[in-house]
Order: sequence, then C-alpha cells, then structure tokens
Amino acid sequence: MNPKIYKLPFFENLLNLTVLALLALLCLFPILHILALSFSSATAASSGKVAILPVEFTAQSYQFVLENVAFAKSFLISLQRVLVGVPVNMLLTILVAYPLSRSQAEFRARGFFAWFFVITILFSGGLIPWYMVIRQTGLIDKFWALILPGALPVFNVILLANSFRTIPKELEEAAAMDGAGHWTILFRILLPMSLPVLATLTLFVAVSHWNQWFDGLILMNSPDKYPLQSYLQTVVVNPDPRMLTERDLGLLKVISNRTTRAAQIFIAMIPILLIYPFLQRYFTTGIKLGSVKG
Amino acid sequence: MRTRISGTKRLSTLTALFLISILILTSCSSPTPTAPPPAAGQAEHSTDIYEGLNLVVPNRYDPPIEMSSVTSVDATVKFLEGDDIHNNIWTRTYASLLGINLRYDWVVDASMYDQKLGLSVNSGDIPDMFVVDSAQFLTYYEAGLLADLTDAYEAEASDATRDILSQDPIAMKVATIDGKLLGIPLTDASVTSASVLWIRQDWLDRLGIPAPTSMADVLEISRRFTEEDPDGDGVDDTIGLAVTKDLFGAIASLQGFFNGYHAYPGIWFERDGSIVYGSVQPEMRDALLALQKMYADGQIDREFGVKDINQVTETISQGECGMEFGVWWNPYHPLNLSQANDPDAYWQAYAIPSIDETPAKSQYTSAIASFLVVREGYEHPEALIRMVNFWTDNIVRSQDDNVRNLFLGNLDNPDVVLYKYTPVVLWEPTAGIKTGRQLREALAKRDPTGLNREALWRYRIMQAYFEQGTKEAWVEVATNGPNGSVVILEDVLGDRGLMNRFYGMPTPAMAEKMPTLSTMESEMITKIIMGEPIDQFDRFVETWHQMGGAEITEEVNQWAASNP
Amino acid sequence: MVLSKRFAREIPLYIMLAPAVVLVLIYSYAPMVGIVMAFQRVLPGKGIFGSPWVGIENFIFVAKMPTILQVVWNTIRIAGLKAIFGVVVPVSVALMLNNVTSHLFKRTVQTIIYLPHFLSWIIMAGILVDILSPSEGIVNQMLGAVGIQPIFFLGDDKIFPWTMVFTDVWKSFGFGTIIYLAALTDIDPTLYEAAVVDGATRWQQTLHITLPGISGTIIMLSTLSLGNILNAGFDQIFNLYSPLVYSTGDIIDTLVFRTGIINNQYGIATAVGLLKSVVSLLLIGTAYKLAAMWADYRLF
Amino acid sequence: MLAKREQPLMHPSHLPLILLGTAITLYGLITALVGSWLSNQAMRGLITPGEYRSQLASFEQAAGLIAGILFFALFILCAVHSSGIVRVAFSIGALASLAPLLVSRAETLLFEVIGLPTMSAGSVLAGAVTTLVFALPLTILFILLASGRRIPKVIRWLSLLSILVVLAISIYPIYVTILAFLLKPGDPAVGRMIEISSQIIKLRFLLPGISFLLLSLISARYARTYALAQVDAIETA
Repeated sequence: MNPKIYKLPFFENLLNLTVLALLALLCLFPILHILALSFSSATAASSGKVAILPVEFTAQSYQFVLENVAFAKSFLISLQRVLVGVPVNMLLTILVAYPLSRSQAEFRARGFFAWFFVITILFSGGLIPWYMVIRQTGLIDKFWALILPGALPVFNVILLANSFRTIPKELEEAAAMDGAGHWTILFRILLPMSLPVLATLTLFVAVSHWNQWFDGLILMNSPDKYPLQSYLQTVVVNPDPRMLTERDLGLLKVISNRTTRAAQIFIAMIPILLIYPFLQRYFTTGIKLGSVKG
Repeated sequence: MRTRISGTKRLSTLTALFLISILILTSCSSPTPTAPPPAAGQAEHSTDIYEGLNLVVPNRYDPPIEMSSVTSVDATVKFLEGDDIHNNIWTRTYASLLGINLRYDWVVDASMYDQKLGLSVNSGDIPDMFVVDSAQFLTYYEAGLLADLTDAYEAEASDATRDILSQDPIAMKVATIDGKLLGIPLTDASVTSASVLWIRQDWLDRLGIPAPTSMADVLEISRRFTEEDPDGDGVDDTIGLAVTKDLFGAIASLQGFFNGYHAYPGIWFERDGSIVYGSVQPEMRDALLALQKMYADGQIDREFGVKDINQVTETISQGECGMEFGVWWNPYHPLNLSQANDPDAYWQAYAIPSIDETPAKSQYTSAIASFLVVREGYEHPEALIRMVNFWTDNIVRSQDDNVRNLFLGNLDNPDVVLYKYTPVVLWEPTAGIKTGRQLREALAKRDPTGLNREALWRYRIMQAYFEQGTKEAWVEVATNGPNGSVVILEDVLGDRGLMNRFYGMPTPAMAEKMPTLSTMESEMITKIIMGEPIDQFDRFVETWHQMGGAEITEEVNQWAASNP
Repeated sequence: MVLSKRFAREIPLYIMLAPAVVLVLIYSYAPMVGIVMAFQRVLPGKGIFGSPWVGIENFIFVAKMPTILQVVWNTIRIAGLKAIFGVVVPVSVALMLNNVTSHLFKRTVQTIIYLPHFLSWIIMAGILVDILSPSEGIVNQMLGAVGIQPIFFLGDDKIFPWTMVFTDVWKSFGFGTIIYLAALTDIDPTLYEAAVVDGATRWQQTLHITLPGISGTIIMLSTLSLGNILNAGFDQIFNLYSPLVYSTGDIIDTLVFRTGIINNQYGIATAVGLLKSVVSLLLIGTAYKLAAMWADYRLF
Repeated sequence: MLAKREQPLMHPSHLPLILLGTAITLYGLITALVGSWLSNQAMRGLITPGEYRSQLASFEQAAGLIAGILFFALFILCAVHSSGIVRVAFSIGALASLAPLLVSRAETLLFEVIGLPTMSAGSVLAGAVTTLVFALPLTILFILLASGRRIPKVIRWLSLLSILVVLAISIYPIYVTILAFLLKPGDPAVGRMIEISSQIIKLRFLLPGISFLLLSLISARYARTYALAQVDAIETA
C-alpha cells in the first residue's frame, strides 16, 4: 500500500501520536507503579511517595517473598501445571480439531460431535456436581485435578479446525491419492502447515493455565497445593474485622504489607512477561483466524 | 497465648515482625492431607514427654479408634521442627493418651473453610468430628447430619467441662435443639466484644482536657483533637475519631459511640416487654446526627467509607488520630503502633460515657459462634466429650507451666501456638477478667507470688513500665494494669453492659433476609454520616420492616418466649 | 459395502475423538446431571439422589428475592457497557494506529497496549486495589494533585460499575485493537488510491472506505458479544467488589456463588444458574444467527 | 618529697567537691524517692497511669533543670579549685550535668528535634542515651583520677571502683530492657533481672554522688598533711 495515502497533516499526526503514546502509557503505568512499589521501603509506600520510581530503594520485599516457602511452592506448582497441562491440551485439541475440520461427506458424524463439544461451553451443572464428579474420579487434592477437567479447550478446537480448513484441499487430496490415511494427512501435511496457529494456541493455553485460580482454590485440600494464582487470591483477601478476636491479632499483623504484595504480584507476572515477545509475534495470526475467518 | 505476648514483642521493629510473620506464613502447610495417623511407634516414643505431669486422663480407647476431621490454618499457624498439622503434640496426645487417632481429611486456608466444608459435606464427605458456625449447625441439623450428644455428655462430661460450659449462661442453650445436645459450643469470653473508649492520654494532657465524663465531652475532645494540633507538630494533620468502612468490629468501631446514645445497633434487646432490633430504634437518630456533624467538621476521615482496617491502622500508627472506640485488647494492636512511632503515646481506656444522666451500657454479643459436632452414625460420639474433658481438666485452667508449655505454647517461642492444631479449644469465659484481677492485686501488693508463668511475665512487664520508665510496656498497663481496660469489662459484666438478647440459631426469615437488611443498614449509616439527610434513617426503618424486618422481629420474639 | 468402506475410512477419526469424548463426558456432561438440583431442596449430604423434589419452588423463591431484579439489571448494565466500549475504543485505536507511519512506534504501542490482556484478574485485582485506593492509591494522589477530592472507585456504588467497565476495557482493548488492525490490513489499498484521485479528504476516506471495510468485523464481534450479555465477568467482580457496592456491583454469577457456596442454598443457586444458561443459550443462538446473516460468520 | 608527690584533689578548699557530692547524692535520693512514691501510687491504682506519667515528667523536668545547672556550676568550681589532670577530669565531668536535663526530655530531643528513628523502642533508646550522657563523662573523670600519678593511692583505688560501679549501674538496666523486650520476651530468668534492675536503676545518681563525697572526704585529709608538709618546707628554707 502506498504510504502517501496514509500521511496525516502534521498537527493531526502529532495529536494522533500523542494520544496513542498516552494510551500506551496508561497500560504501562500501573505495572511500573507496582514494580516501583515492590522495590520501595514500606514507609515510603504507605506514605504514598512512590510513583513509577522506587523510593528508598530496597529489595527487602523480594527477600521476604523468596524466603516464603509457600509462595515458592505454589510458584513451582503453577510451572508444573503449565508444563503438563499445555501438552495435554494441545494434543487433545489437535486430535479433535482434525475430525471436526473434515467435510460432512468425509465424516458424517461431524455435526453431531461439533455440537457435542460446543454444548459444553453453553451449559454447566454448577459447582457442586462438578466438584462431586471430580471427587468421584478421585482427583480431589491431586495435581491432575488441575489438568484433566479442563483438558479440552473447546474454543481452541474451533480455531484450529477453522485454520485446518483454510489449507487448500488439493494437498490432502493428492496425499490421499498416494494412500495416505487420516493420521498421515494430519501429522504430515496439516500440522506442519499450521505451525503459527499451533504456536499461538500453545501460548494461549500456557497463559490460561498460568492464570487459573478458582479450581486450585476449590479442589486442593491444603494450601501448600495451591497454584500461584490461588495462593495470591488468599493473600489479597482481608479478614472481616467483625469476626476478629484477640486471638486473630497475629493474622492482622501478617496481612497486607503493601510492598510485599506488590513484589508477589510482580513475580507472578514475570513468566508472562518472559513469553510475551513470542506471544505477540504469533498474536495477529491467532486473532485473525480466531475471529475474522474467511 | 501468642497474641498477648505479641503485645510486648511488638517492640521489635516492624520489619522484623514481618519477617517473623513470613516465617509463620511459610509453615502453614501440610505434606500429605491424608497422612496416616501418628503410628503407635511415635505414640510410645512420645509418652515419656508426659512424665512428671499430673494429667487427668480419661480411660483410653484400646484398641485406638479412628476419628476423621477437617480444619483450617491461617497465616499465623506455625509448627515446631518436624511437626505438621497431621502430626503434632495434639494428634500424638490424642493417640497415645486417649486412644483416638485424629486424622484431618483436609486443611485449607481459613478464608476457604466454609466453602470447602459446604462442598465436601454436600458431596457426601462428612467428617466424623468438625467445627461449624451457627448457620451450618442449623442446616446440618435439619439435614439430620448431626449426632445427638446428650447421653454421651451426661455420661462422660467432667466437672470442669460442665463448669466451663455453665459459666456462659447461654452456652448449653444454643447447642441444644429440641431437647437434644447436638454440639459442644466453643466458649470464650463474651464480654470481650464490648467496646471501650480509647483516647490518647498524652494528647488530653497536652491540651489540658479533663477525662471525658459524658458523650458531650467526647464530642468536644474530638473537636479539639481535630482543630488544636494535639500532637504539637504545628501541622493540621489530625482527626477526631477513627472509623473503618465496616463501621462496627473490634477496631475503630462505632458500636461504643452508639451505645453512648443508648442505641444498640445490630443486637436484639428487651424494650417494654418485647424484643426489638437496635438499629431501628429512635436512639440511633441523635447518634447519627452527631456523627454527621463530626464528618462535616472534618473530625472523621473523609475517606472512612473505603478505609479498611489496615488503612485505619496506618492512620493510628502515624499519630493522625487520638480517639477510637474498640475492644479491650486494642493496645496489643493497632494502638501499640502509635506508641512505637511516638514513645510518649499512651492510650487510656474509658468506660463508654453517656449522653445523659442514665449511665451508658456497653453492648456485647455471645462469643459462641461455632460448635464442635459429630457426624450422625459415628460409632464413638463420646470420644469428642473425652477430648473436651482432656482440654478442660488439664489445660485450660492449668497453673502448671510445664503443661502449658507442652500443650498451649512456649513463651520462649511465642510464634508457635500449639493449641491452634486442635479444634477442641474452649476458653474459660471469665479467665481474662480473673487474670486481670490477680495482676492488679499483685501490683498493689508488689508481690507476684501465685501468678502463673504467663501472668508473672505480664507483672514483670508492668514493673518495667512503672519502675524503669520502659514506656513500650504501656500495652500491658493499659489493659491488665490498674485503670486498664479489663477493669471496665468487669463493670460491663455487671450493670454497665447489655448482652444481645437473641443468641439462637438464625431464624428462617433471618437466614434469608438479614444479609440484605444488614447491607442496607451499613449503607444507610455510611451515607447519613457522609451528609445525606437524616430522614434517610426513617425511610430505612420503614423499608427494614417491610423487607422482612417485621417478620424477623416476630420470629425472634417467639424464640425469646421459649428461651427466657 | 460402500457404506462399510466409508465407515472404515472414518474409524481413525473416531479413534482421534475417543479420549476427548471420554473426558468431556465425564467432566462436562456428568456434572450436568446436577441441574436437577434446581428442582430439589438440596439437603447437605443427601446430594442429588437423596434430596426431596420441590418442583419449581426454587424458581418462585428466586423470583421473590428482593435483590434479583437489581442483580440482573446490574449484570446487563455492566456487560452492555463493556460490550459497547469494547467495540468503540479498539476501533478508534485501530484507526489511529493505522495512520501511524513509523513502524517502530506502531509496534511499540501495540506491544504495550495488549500486555494487560495476559494478566490474570487476580494480578489485576492486586494492582487495581492498590492504585485505586482513595487514601494511598497513586490515582487519587494524582487527582488530589490537581485538586480533585479522592474518588472511591471500588467503594462507591455509583462509580463501581464504571470502574468495572473502564478497567475491563483497559485490560482488553489492546486485544480488540489487533483484530481490527488485522481487518484493516485486508482492505484493498487501491480503494484509497481511487479515493485520493477523487480528492476525498482523510475523513471521507475513513468514513467511506475504512469503516465499511471493517464493518463486517465490527458487526460480527458486537453481535457475538450479545451472547455474553449475562456474563459481566465473575473473575473481575468477585475479586474487586464488596458489600458496599452490592447494590450496583452484584452480578448473577457472584450472587450464585454466594447463595450456593457461602449460604449453602444449592437448589436456589442452581436454579439461578440454570435460568442464566437458558437465557444465554437463546441469546447466543440469536447472536450466532445474526452474525451469520450480517457478517457471514460461521463457527464451522 | 613524699608529700610533694601525693597532692590532694582540691586546694585550697574541698568545699566544691563536697558540695558536688552532696548535690548529686541528694538529687539521686530525691528522684528515687519521688519516683517510687509515684509508681507506688500508680500501681495501687490511686492515680491513673496518665496522671502518673504527667506528674513524673513535670517533676523530673523541674528537678532536672535545677540539678543540671547546679551540677555544672559545681563541676566547674571543682575544676577551678584543682589543677593539672584533676582539673581536666572535672571539666570533662561537667558534661555529665547534661544528663539531669535530658531526663524525660530525651525523647522529644532525639525523635522530634533530631528526628532519629524510634525503631519502636523509643523510651529504651532515650533512657540509654540519658544514662550514657551521665555515665561516660564520669567514667572518663574517674579514669583520669585513677591514672593521675600525683593523686593519693586510696583515691585512685576508689576512683577505679567508682568506674566499675558507674558502668555497672548504667549498663545493666539497658541490657535487661533489651533482653526483656527484644531478645528473650517471656523468659522467667529475664523476669527476675527486671526485678533487680528496677531497684538498681534507682541508684543511678545516688552511688556516683556518694563516691564523690568519699573522694572529697579522703582527699580533704590529705589536704591537711599536704599543707603541713608545705609549712615544714617553708620553715626549713
């Protein structure tokens, strides 16, 4: 496309750029602020001197957080969860996406299965039955409780199926001529051709696994099995002072140290920040096929 | 009793304290939730620790019985080296002395307990013995999940148990439905929820204000604290009265303020023959108007509507506020923080003054909020009674320091609070007041003989305050010392208190409608204080009655008729 | 013969589906049995099979709940506002970005604005609670600096919904922006050239070429968001609300959670949940149809 | 010769030293008595802790002011009436007269005027500072006296003793308080130490005062022999 067309008059352009810059700042600022808080002294933080630069710089908060076994534990659990959960998700996604991407002619039950999976997005039996099932299958308090119940991200299946169908049929037909079966077509032709999509989905499920908090909170039988986000949830909540007795004093003193909270929040962000460059590389691809299909 | 000690421990710098609390935080964990009950081996091996302690031990189950339970830990629960929630002095003791293998099916963060209990009970996982709050107590009783403990109690309850449960007149009543004893109430001192008036004495002295004798004085003090720079730093940075967004509670509460106007928000009390709800009584009006004026004059934090307990704590520790209504132990936290920043800070407790000639009554509510219950169909309901006996006979009143150190916690290691590992913890309702009296007598005589180790330490601390000017020891003086807050509690127990007349299980309408009504109530109060016209209150009273208040009152009166 | 052959060819497909089908049956379909609780008085411990049937009593109770209408309205209001701003903001930003010539700048801005999308609401809550605090929050300090009284973003029931909307848009507009940018790049540049030849101003270009060019996407996304009108964002509100703002901030999902898990009234909770699912199903169906009609969007 | 080596502390008169000793002793006595009387009242609950604090403070400030000035004057006087190392010693000792001024003013000075961090142990720190302001100059004073060659043996030994006493009574209470509140809260052993130190702290000013008195008396005796020796010297000349 011809850049001339896009040239804005100087002032409009300037205005445009400033507004955008401000928006970017708006998104960046809170994160910087938290970072600054986490490196500031507690007194500076509580007296509200901290903006986006640390005041009375100190790494104490981080020292506390890192000395905190519970935090470290839950951090590892979250990592483990990502490492195990992502492959499972991806494998199932691929295996389901392929049949659903076939034409009605090729796979007559396609429509049925399509709805079979989509319904699960629309309906759920509620927390109790869900919990009971997981308990019946003996997963309560087990690591796999964080993996199996959500093993099939249906929406991703749809994305992948769609992208499969954007791949020219000719290739498959040619392969089929040479007697290639479904497995061959899937693994030899489709997958290699949809690497960017796969990459996107992988990163997405990784992020979502990292960000899950509710299931950990409900399904684990002891705090030392909480994934990081669940742990953070319990850290962020404050006790209801109406129920305080003198014996809760210790608790009162533990909660809500602003800088330490900031440190924990920031550490929880780090993995996201690390994979973020990759995320955004594949981002557009992922989005396009996700929503603006055809 | 970690918390009391922590009052003095506060001396160490806040960072150090946070480090400690982090350490505590780290250890609130348990390796395997379904860990096997302490093996016989451990039991034998550990029996020698009971040598030389004269413990009253009920007949032991032989062979040992299994008992499953559930529990929660909070950030403060800390363990001794090698112990955890599944294997500690209590599990070992139950196993080796009582022959009860207590096993926790799950252990969750305290904030998750109710939800987790609901989930597991509703999905059929019912522990043999567990702790419930009043609402759950009723729900589970109606569902027929709770065993009838009447016979077991009659047969096995020890004298100490009976005595402690009788000290709180309502204890047994609440735990009994349809003539059946369905749970053991976890007793504590009810009166400790009564408010006292805390004032920065050093500020009073600096401004030369006499001690308050009426609510009028309180308003005056609030005004002068706001306008006259009581902290003498030449900056206009002080407010009159600390209030949190929760309005009521243990710290910076309005309860005491209302009581001063003979208004008793949130509780039920008798008025001309029938039981009425405090928050909708005319007395509220004047109190609200007064608060409204204080807010308008900047005597109440303009942001109190969102300031949670931690932010108010901040205000207090920064010395921006010199008056609050709170419970007797406030000096341990948060008031100690203001003295930490300003060595001369001293908060003096005053009984709630009155707006007129009739002395004000301080309101309080039964401390019995939860019960130990046994699953219907569990083979050994009496096992719970035996555990309770073990606690009441041996620990709760023990003057034997070795026993206390072994089962409650050791003052040398104040962060490890041993009794937090067992759900069977019944505090003696009058214990705190007794200790206070002993201490004051000891001080007057200058003779600490007869005090147990913990009390003796409090005595020494006060001695350090009076005889070597260690002002950090004020926390102990302001509570257990002469003219301390505990003295006021004695009067509250006398004729200067008003106990919530309703102490039963939530009535049907209450369970259904009270949450909404309470939300309305706190909104109404907050908004009026922040300046909305007072007829908001009249409107609230109307809607309150329409939206179920009348119905609830009806039910409460019926209940009261059958529970004189 | 032919049939069996076709079937033989389909066997691998079934094998592929098998594991997923099993898992979904167990963890998604089995729990749906629980929907019957909507018609039971659920007794703790008795579970689905032991509890007595009460017909539609629960639904009647729900209908009678003093707060229910309020809650539904809160939900629709918040979700609706989110939907609207969730379209307007990204579109405008996309258009603006589209006019940026410097690729470096464009890239940087993009990179930054969709970072928040990847942070969990737990982390977000942590950040927001801190920066929005009226006493020590940086936002109110800035407002104070220009002489504005502190605003109780999370504590004032008049402001709370807007806080929710704004923070949600803040978290997700970067994401939307990318979609529209993608759509923009699909517009045939020759159209612009033609327009320039006809001497169309920038504004006219935007009006007659750019917007029509992405209208498909806009319509589609907004119609689809209609299906979510009953999802005002549990994660966000659950972690940010307080009794102080129930009057405007309590939404269906949070209500369900409180009645069910905290107040132990599972029958009622399930009833509300069921109602919600049904309504959203209808909405989603409609939305899907509309999207198919206007934007020729098809899930499969 | 002998007489020449051993000189008295003061000449011509020991009055200043005697006065100094008496002043410090009296101050020590009065403060100790008033202090324990007040704390008695408070511990019996006859006066509120608030009243106790304000009365104690106002008394200590008044008494401290007088005592401070008086001490200073007397120290200087001693310096004037002495010579050589003794003079140096007393001039340094004069610094100790700041201590009474500091009592119950130290906190304001340290944390508000100077603005040191209280470390949540303000009164302990303040107490420590006050005691040291008193103890250090005196220690130096006594060290100098003890090391002065021309000073009579007895006096030197006595000074040496006084050093230990001064140090002990000033350090011990601080040590105990830190144990009790920071290191070993709850330790019964520490509890007993509090008992003891709360008695010892009363001697903070008393004992040094007494040792000054002793010094002056002993030295006065030397003064006589010294004077005689000089007279002899003149006569023989």
